[in-house]
Amino acid sequence: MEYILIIISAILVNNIILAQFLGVCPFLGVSNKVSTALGMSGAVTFVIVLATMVTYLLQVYVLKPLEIEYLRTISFILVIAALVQMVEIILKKISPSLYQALGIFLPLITTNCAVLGVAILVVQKDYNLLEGVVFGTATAIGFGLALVILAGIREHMDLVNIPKGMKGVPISLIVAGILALAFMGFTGLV
Amino acid sequence: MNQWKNFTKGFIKENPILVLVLGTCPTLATTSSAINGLAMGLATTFVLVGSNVVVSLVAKMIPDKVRIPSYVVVIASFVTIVDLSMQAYVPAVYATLGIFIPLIVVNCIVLGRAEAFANKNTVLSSLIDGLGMGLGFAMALGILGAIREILGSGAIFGMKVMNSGALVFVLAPGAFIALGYLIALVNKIKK
Amino acid sequence: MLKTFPKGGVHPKENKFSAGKPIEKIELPKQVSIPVSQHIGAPSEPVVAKGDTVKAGQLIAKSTGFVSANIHSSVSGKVLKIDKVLDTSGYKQTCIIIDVEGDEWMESIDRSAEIKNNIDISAEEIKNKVAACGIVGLGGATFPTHVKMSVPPGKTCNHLVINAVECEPYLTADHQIMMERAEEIMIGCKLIQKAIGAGKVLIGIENNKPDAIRHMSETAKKFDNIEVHALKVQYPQGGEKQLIKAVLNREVPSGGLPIDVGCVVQNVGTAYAVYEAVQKNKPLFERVVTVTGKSVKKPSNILARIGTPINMLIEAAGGLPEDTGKIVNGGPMMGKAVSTDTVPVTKGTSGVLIFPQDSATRPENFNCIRCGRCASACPMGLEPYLLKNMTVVKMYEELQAQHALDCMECGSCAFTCPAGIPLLDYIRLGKANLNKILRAKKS
Amino acid sequence: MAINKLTVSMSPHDYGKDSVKKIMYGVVIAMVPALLVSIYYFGLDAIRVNLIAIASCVFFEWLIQKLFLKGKLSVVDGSAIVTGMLLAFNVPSNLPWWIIVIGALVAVGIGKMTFGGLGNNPFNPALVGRVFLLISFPVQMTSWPVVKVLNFAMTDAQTGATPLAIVKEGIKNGQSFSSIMDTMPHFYSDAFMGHIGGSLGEISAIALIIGGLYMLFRKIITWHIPVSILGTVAIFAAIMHGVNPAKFADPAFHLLTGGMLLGAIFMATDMVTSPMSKKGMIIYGVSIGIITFLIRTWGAYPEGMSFAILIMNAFVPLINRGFKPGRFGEKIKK
Amino acid sequence: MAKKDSFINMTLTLFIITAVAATLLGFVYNFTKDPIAQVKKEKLKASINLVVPGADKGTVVEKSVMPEEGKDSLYFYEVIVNDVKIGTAVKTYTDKGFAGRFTVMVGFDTVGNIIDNDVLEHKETPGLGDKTAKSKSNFNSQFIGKNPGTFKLQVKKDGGDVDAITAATISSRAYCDALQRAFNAYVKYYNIKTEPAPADKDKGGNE
Amino acid sequence: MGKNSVVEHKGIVTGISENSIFVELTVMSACSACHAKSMCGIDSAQKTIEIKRTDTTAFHQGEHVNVIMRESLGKKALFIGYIIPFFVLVLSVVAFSIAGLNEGLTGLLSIGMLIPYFIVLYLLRDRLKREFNFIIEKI
Amino acid sequence: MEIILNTLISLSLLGVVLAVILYIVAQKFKVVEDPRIDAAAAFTPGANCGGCGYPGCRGFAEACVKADSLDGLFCPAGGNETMKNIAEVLGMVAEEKEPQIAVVRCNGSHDKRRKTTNFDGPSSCAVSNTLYGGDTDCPYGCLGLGDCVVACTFDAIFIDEESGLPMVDEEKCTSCGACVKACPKSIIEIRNKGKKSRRIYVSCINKDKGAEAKRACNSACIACNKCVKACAYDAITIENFCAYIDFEKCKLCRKCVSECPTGAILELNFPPRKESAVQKEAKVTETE
Ligand SMILES: Cc1cc2nc3c(=O)[nH]c(=O)nc-3n(C[C@H](O)[C@H](O)[C@H](O)COP(=O)(O)O)c2cc1C
Ligand SMILES: Cc1cc2nc3c(=O)[nH]c(=O)nc-3n(C[C@H](O)[C@H](O)[C@H](O)COP(=O)(O)O)c2cc1C
Ligand SMILES: Cc1cc2nc3c(=O)[nH]c(=O)nc-3n(C[C@H](O)[C@H](O)[C@H](O)COP(=O)(O)O)c2cc1C
Ligand SMILES: Cc1cc2nc3c(=O)[nH]c(=O)nc-3n(C[C@H](O)[C@H](O)[C@H](O)CO)c2cc1C
Ligand code: SF4
Ligand code: SF4
Ligand code: SF4
Ligand code: SF4
Ligand code: FES
Repeated sequence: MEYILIIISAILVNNIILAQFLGVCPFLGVSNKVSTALGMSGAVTFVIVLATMVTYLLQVYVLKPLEIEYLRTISFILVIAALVQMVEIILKKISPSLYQALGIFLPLITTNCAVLGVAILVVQKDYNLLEGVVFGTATAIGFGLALVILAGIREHMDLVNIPKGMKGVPISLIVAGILALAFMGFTGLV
Repeated sequence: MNQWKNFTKGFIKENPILVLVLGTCPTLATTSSAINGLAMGLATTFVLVGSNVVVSLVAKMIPDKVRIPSYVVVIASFVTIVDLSMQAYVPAVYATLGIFIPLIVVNCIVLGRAEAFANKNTVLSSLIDGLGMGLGFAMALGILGAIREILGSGAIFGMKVMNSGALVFVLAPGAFIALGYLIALVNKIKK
Repeated sequence: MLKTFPKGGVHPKENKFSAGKPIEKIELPKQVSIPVSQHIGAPSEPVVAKGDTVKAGQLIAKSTGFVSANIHSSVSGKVLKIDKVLDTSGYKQTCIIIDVEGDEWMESIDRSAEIKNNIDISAEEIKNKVAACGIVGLGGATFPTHVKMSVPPGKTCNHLVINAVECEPYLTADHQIMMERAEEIMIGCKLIQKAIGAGKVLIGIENNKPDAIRHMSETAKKFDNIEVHALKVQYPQGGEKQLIKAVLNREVPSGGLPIDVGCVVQNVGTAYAVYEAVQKNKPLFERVVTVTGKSVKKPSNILARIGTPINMLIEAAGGLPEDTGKIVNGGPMMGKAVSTDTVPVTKGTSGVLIFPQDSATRPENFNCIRCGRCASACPMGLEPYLLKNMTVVKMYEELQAQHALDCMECGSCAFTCPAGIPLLDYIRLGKANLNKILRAKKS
Repeated sequence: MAINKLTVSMSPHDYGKDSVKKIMYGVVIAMVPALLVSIYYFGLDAIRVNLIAIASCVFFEWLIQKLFLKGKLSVVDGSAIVTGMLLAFNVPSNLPWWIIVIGALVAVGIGKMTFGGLGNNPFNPALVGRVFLLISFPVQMTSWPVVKVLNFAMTDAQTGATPLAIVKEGIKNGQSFSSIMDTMPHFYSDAFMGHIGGSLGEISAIALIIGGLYMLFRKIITWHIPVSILGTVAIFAAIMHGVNPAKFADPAFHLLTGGMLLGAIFMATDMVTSPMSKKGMIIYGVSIGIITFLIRTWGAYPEGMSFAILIMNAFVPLINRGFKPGRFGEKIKK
Repeated sequence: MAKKDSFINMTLTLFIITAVAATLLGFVYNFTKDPIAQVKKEKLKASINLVVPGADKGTVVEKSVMPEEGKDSLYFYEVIVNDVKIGTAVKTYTDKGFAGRFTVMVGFDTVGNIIDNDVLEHKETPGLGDKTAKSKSNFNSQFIGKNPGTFKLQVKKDGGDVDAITAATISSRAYCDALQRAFNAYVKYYNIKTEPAPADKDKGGNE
Repeated sequence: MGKNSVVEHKGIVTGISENSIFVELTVMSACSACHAKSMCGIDSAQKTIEIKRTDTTAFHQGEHVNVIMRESLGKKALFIGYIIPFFVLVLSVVAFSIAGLNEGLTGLLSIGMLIPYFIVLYLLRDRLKREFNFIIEKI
Repeated sequence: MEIILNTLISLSLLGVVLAVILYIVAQKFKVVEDPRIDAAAAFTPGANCGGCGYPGCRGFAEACVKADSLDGLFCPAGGNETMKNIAEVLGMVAEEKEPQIAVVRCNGSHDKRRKTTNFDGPSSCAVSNTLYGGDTDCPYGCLGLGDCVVACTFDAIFIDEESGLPMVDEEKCTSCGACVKACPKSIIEIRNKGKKSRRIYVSCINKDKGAEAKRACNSACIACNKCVKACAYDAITIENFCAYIDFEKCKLCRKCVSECPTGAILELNFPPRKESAVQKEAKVTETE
């Protein structure tokens, strides 16, 4: 039950983008096409979960025992940056063609605040490892959900004549706003 | 030289938020009031100035391939300093900015300025650049915060000017909507 | 329940004013302009020169490729010149202009009224005759009939479907031919059937022509393997894919041809033309044209020589009404508006439709309200609103992915759109540009 | 010979009779029964709210078009009237005028014109306005005047809760559904006629159903969306009520209360913001039903219809993308 | 301009940078450690002092107590001035708020009367639910001096004695719930006898 | 949208070997047009790709070409590269947790579980290579 | 102190580990974005008009950086200025290009070209063009529905109310060529702007014989050959019954202009000469 609450909370009630404001840049930037949005969310899911696990271990087995929790920010960001690059390098080493296909398909996945944000939130919320992983997964799904919805709407808007001044970022933000308005309906579910 | 230009570009021409649309997360999250927005902006400015200066100092000594991690370390150190100092000396502000202070580290402008500017410019220019960019960022945050505060709670910097406001503006949806129209407006003005 | 096609379709007001009007001949024009391109495929090449005298039925332009058709003079007289004339395409096209002198026909043409039923000739011979006589589909697409008759190797054709649907509002030419020439049509059907080796002939007629259904069924009894199917009235049942679906419940694959499901579709008029060509040696140089319209005094079905300017037909139908706003060559759903009333009748002219001023212009248009009616009206299961938008923003690959090329330009979408959006105008443009790109890619 | 200048256009040359205007005014007509009922129960206030809402929607649409958008004026198409009326239908009858005006500005300005006007908006404008108000001015938006038959006094301070809120609070406090219902005798017949608390236009089931049937008859809407929404809610309510009748309201209660019918018949069916294909419509309807039920039973808000419709509006492009009409001749290809 | 990318060079650079950063941070940390702890302590102290005035002059004993309902423990801060217990601040919570958890500090005197109370943390809506905080309205002053044994901690709508905040019944109710939880635990922990609240349902007094 | 959607990128031929063509992509992604790209940090996507092709002579160095990939191929790559490893991670965390291992071990083992997965991928690299090929087209 | 030690050890350790990882990464990822791309991109106008043939301004900047020389690379929107700046950054030379501008080669304004039909359809030249030759008798002439206007990202072209023809705004036009691509009738041409913006061109592309062309439009080129004879520099040729002035050869002597019996030749931005009807007309039809 607890896990279900974590999941509902992370996806619907406290959606990472619409309620927590994390990962807004990729939300605005990589939402032109539904297919890339889907791809992006898939990749982000893996990265977030992996990062969550590693930073969790770092927190529990290094920072805490050594009483240097104040180094959280600096150590997490370093670890995450390295991790992301490592994943890429491993993929490339294993199969250059696979890696190329990904490279063509996906825009660059750089670390963004969603990854670091989730890592920090997991620590702040005192989750255990499993909860952290569930939370990370659900958060990423929430991220993907918002991303894909926006991409769908933007694909539609590409085809119709929206006012010139609103095109691009402004209209995406307005859509996000209305979406956040709608998602407020889930308040109280957890 | 045109240090003045260097300083002012962050305000309108290359405003990190309103024009480049970077660092949206803290922008949206911390602007429920003007004062919060400004506080976040100033915290970021501090980091920006600090990292710009240090990066411009050490840029020559760093091999290319560890450039980014080195910068990250520098930036993260400044962020940690801000984090700790705020906790210690302005706990009330810290409480409202919460998780977004550590996240300054991933704010693209900070690393971006280090990468695009500080590592090839003098200490002074970098300082001015960081200050300008940071203040531009803070200004945008302040404006957005003020707009949301007025519309949302009928107050500005905590002073009541209207009886009440439309609550949404202090909540998440209002953040998106207000920023959306603000950017549209800036686009229009710039043209 | 009457048979029909299941997907999409609309039902415009029928307005068949000229129904039951006997086919009439009109006086010969003083001059005819015969375009050298009256069919799908390569234009023909003139074989006469300025000053030559020609007889009706004489070959004046020769087919220039596999998909192309011969063109014959429709009158006797002297070739005035070969020049560019504005025709029904909206552009100037090469035409052979002949000054009419008398009405002398080629001797080989059998002008007697007697019905000949000699089908003991070989398939090859039928095809040759049809080709020689320049028969093209009279259902609107003007596809050279001999080409259609040549079933490609590896395919078999077991059904000949005769398109007697005449689903276009206003038009009655096919209806009237069926009433007056049923027997000849049947013979024509047998000839085509033989040429393509089909087992059965199926004639589809919409239920708004009960007399024709009765008469054709009666006549068909004299022949074996010809069936008449009554169909529910619904536009565009005359589209060949829809017709096949309606009578045979077979679905021609996307991008495919009727032959892929063992069918060939021919119009009734074409069947009659084949009869005349094979049995009477008469090339295709005249055809039945419905001249009609709300304010036309005397809506008629006229047998007109190819090349006759349409204002002569209009004169014969009581003259151009005062309030004329638009003249359409063909039916209201698929026909093409012409820019002057002097364009010549061609093999593809099934009707001349005159709209009064008040219904000549399109309804007021609004933004698309995404009601989806265009999509439910599209018999091909396409999404016209999407195709239109993609054309506007030039997303051609997407257009292809969305099956834009399946659109048969029936106009059901634009007909039904409450926002009055000229969907088909854009889809046509999109298709044209997409085809251009595809062709460029191929080469 | 002289003929008039001919008009040249592409086929088709014949057009169907329906137009956007006719459709929009048809919706207005369909809303008249509900409007009459609201006047009957809420008095002049009902007229006041409607007039303000419609006038400001039309005005803002005109203004924004004039100031910011090029192109011909589109206010004549009647959609602003529909938006205004539906916005009015979705608020309490005692709402101060300035809140209504703000609602109209948000509905038309943010919800519709920002996207370029009629047909381009991904979200239902009236609902954007309504939810915006609900969240911005929760006090005013949730103080419902008590219904009084033919009461023409404009100032009526007495407010009460909607049945949905009463039941929700009651159940949260541990009362059983049936004991709560005992406090409201004749509830079902009252709700059917409209003698219950609530927003202007949502109270009378019968009037809304009449309007819905009229629109069905005029072919303005199809049955798919309303039926799938109502069906889904009914089924879920029946299951939960069956499992625990004390804690969950019965299906009839769900269908008759709150914006259920208004939403299902008039708002979810807005063609601009709903899927195109029949299959898509059913998915959309079922999802709205589920989300509504979810919010009503477990969420913080007593009413979930508006949120559910807005949320599903967001999915419409994805639904349209996923559920294409069956292409002619496609099955055979592979 | 930059140095060459040799392995040693890179490792060394990063090592130096991190080392310098680490040292610096270490010092900053050391420097701010005490103020931070101080701030935290003061904050707690301030809130305790608010609900049990005089706490700043005495000593505070912290205890954690598991309530009967609810999954997390409450914190009791016994305030002892001059070896006399003058009251106990209870950090309590509720999950019935409009949005998420609601943390409340309430002070009881030795017989269970509420000395004072305030919200510590909440996620309620600004302008509505946040009126439960002292700084935003005087909602919570109605509890001062009341004994939940006799003062029915329910909003009037539900038949209790509490005036709810307009349009924030849920928050008001949640606040009562938090107080009730604190009171129940308090009474049980110290085994205080109180009058049963009139017409209380099941839990009743223990006479 | 449609099932035969493709991803297209423009590029320049930078090298030609016996049976491959190397193309450097000029436009990579959404980011490439973004003026803030350089500010956005770690730009590590590789830009030169190898295209297997038999008739390498049809192209010459410096030529502008289109590199085309079926979108479904991209999705497949995504699955292999990110989605499956994600499931490996999550499932092993769940499994080890249920098995009652302590957290540190669970975490390390789960991350460790990626190693065999990647080894399997490595073993299949030839198949992958055949599968992920692109089409190159002259502009 | 212990904390500082812990900090020192752990963070430095992290730093070293990272250095190793990144070293390996660096080995594999050789490509690092050339910083000059940014510098070059900064000089582009940022209009992403596509006039250079590359996808967007940044694409063009990349192409410039990668190219060995700037030959064949030109940003029409930014013109010589931009190219000079880019060349400076890259240490190359950019060849100067004559400034160019779009000209509309149709002079068939409403008063010169009778409308014969009403086009009833979307306001799009491309659509109209799929239907028929146009609402006048000239099948070559401008349809006036403004596809070129829509295509121009610089608002440099607009339809003149009075004549119904597109007008090019000399100040704004960047000669990017977007309008040329958009026009289904191929009416627009990019020509040298000429000294002091002075240029002379035949504003007609009607390929019909003289009589027919004249019937369709009063100011059509009727291929009378007079201009060819008048031109001392062999700049004018006639092909398909239509004259064309080669702007490379034209010396702006203005002789042909007064020769043309239909006024099909336009001269722009010349000082007024003695009252000549032809020139007056030209002024009316093409100035901003
Ligand atoms: C929308 C549409 C409607 C058509 N309606 C008819 C019709 O009513 N009668 C007809 O004979 N052909 C009609 N056709 C043409 C047929 O599809 C087909 O080309 C014709 O029957 C083939 O016979 P033909 O080659 O003898 O003309 C229609 C085509 C389309 C695309
Ligand atoms: C390129 C091309 C090839 C065709 N080949 C054949 C064919 O081999 N057999 C056949 O029966 N019809 C063939 N057709 C004719 C079509 O099936 C169809 O009858 C014709 O396009 C007119 O159809 P419509 O009037 O419905 O538009 C061909 C058409 C085209 C355009
Ligand atoms: C945006 C929004 C925020 C709300 N926030 C709160 C809140 O913080 N606390 C609360 O008790 N109710 C909140 N509500 C709930 C409503 O005001 C609800 O109607 C109320 O709790 C019950 O009404 P009553 O207090 O008049 O009985 C909120 C409603 C909305 C729309
Ligand atoms: C059946 C139907 C339902 C409609 N429902 C709404 C509605 O709920 N809200 C609204 O603002 N407009 C509604 N409209 C009007 C119009 O479609 C709407 O304003 C558009 O979304 C504006 O682009 C409706 C129109 C129709 C035909
Ligand atoms: S899209 Fe084509 S086939 Fe479909 S209805 Fe429109 S015109 Fe007919
Ligand atoms: S019928 Fe017209 S209004 Fe309806 S979806 Fe199609 S194009 Fe849009
Ligand atoms: S007028 Fe033509 S060439 Fe000139 S800027 Fe506009 S589109 Fe480019
Ligand atoms: S110049 Fe070409 S594109 Fe422009 S209006 Fe004329 S026909 Fe249309
Ligand atoms: S600030 Fe860019 S993703 Fe959060």
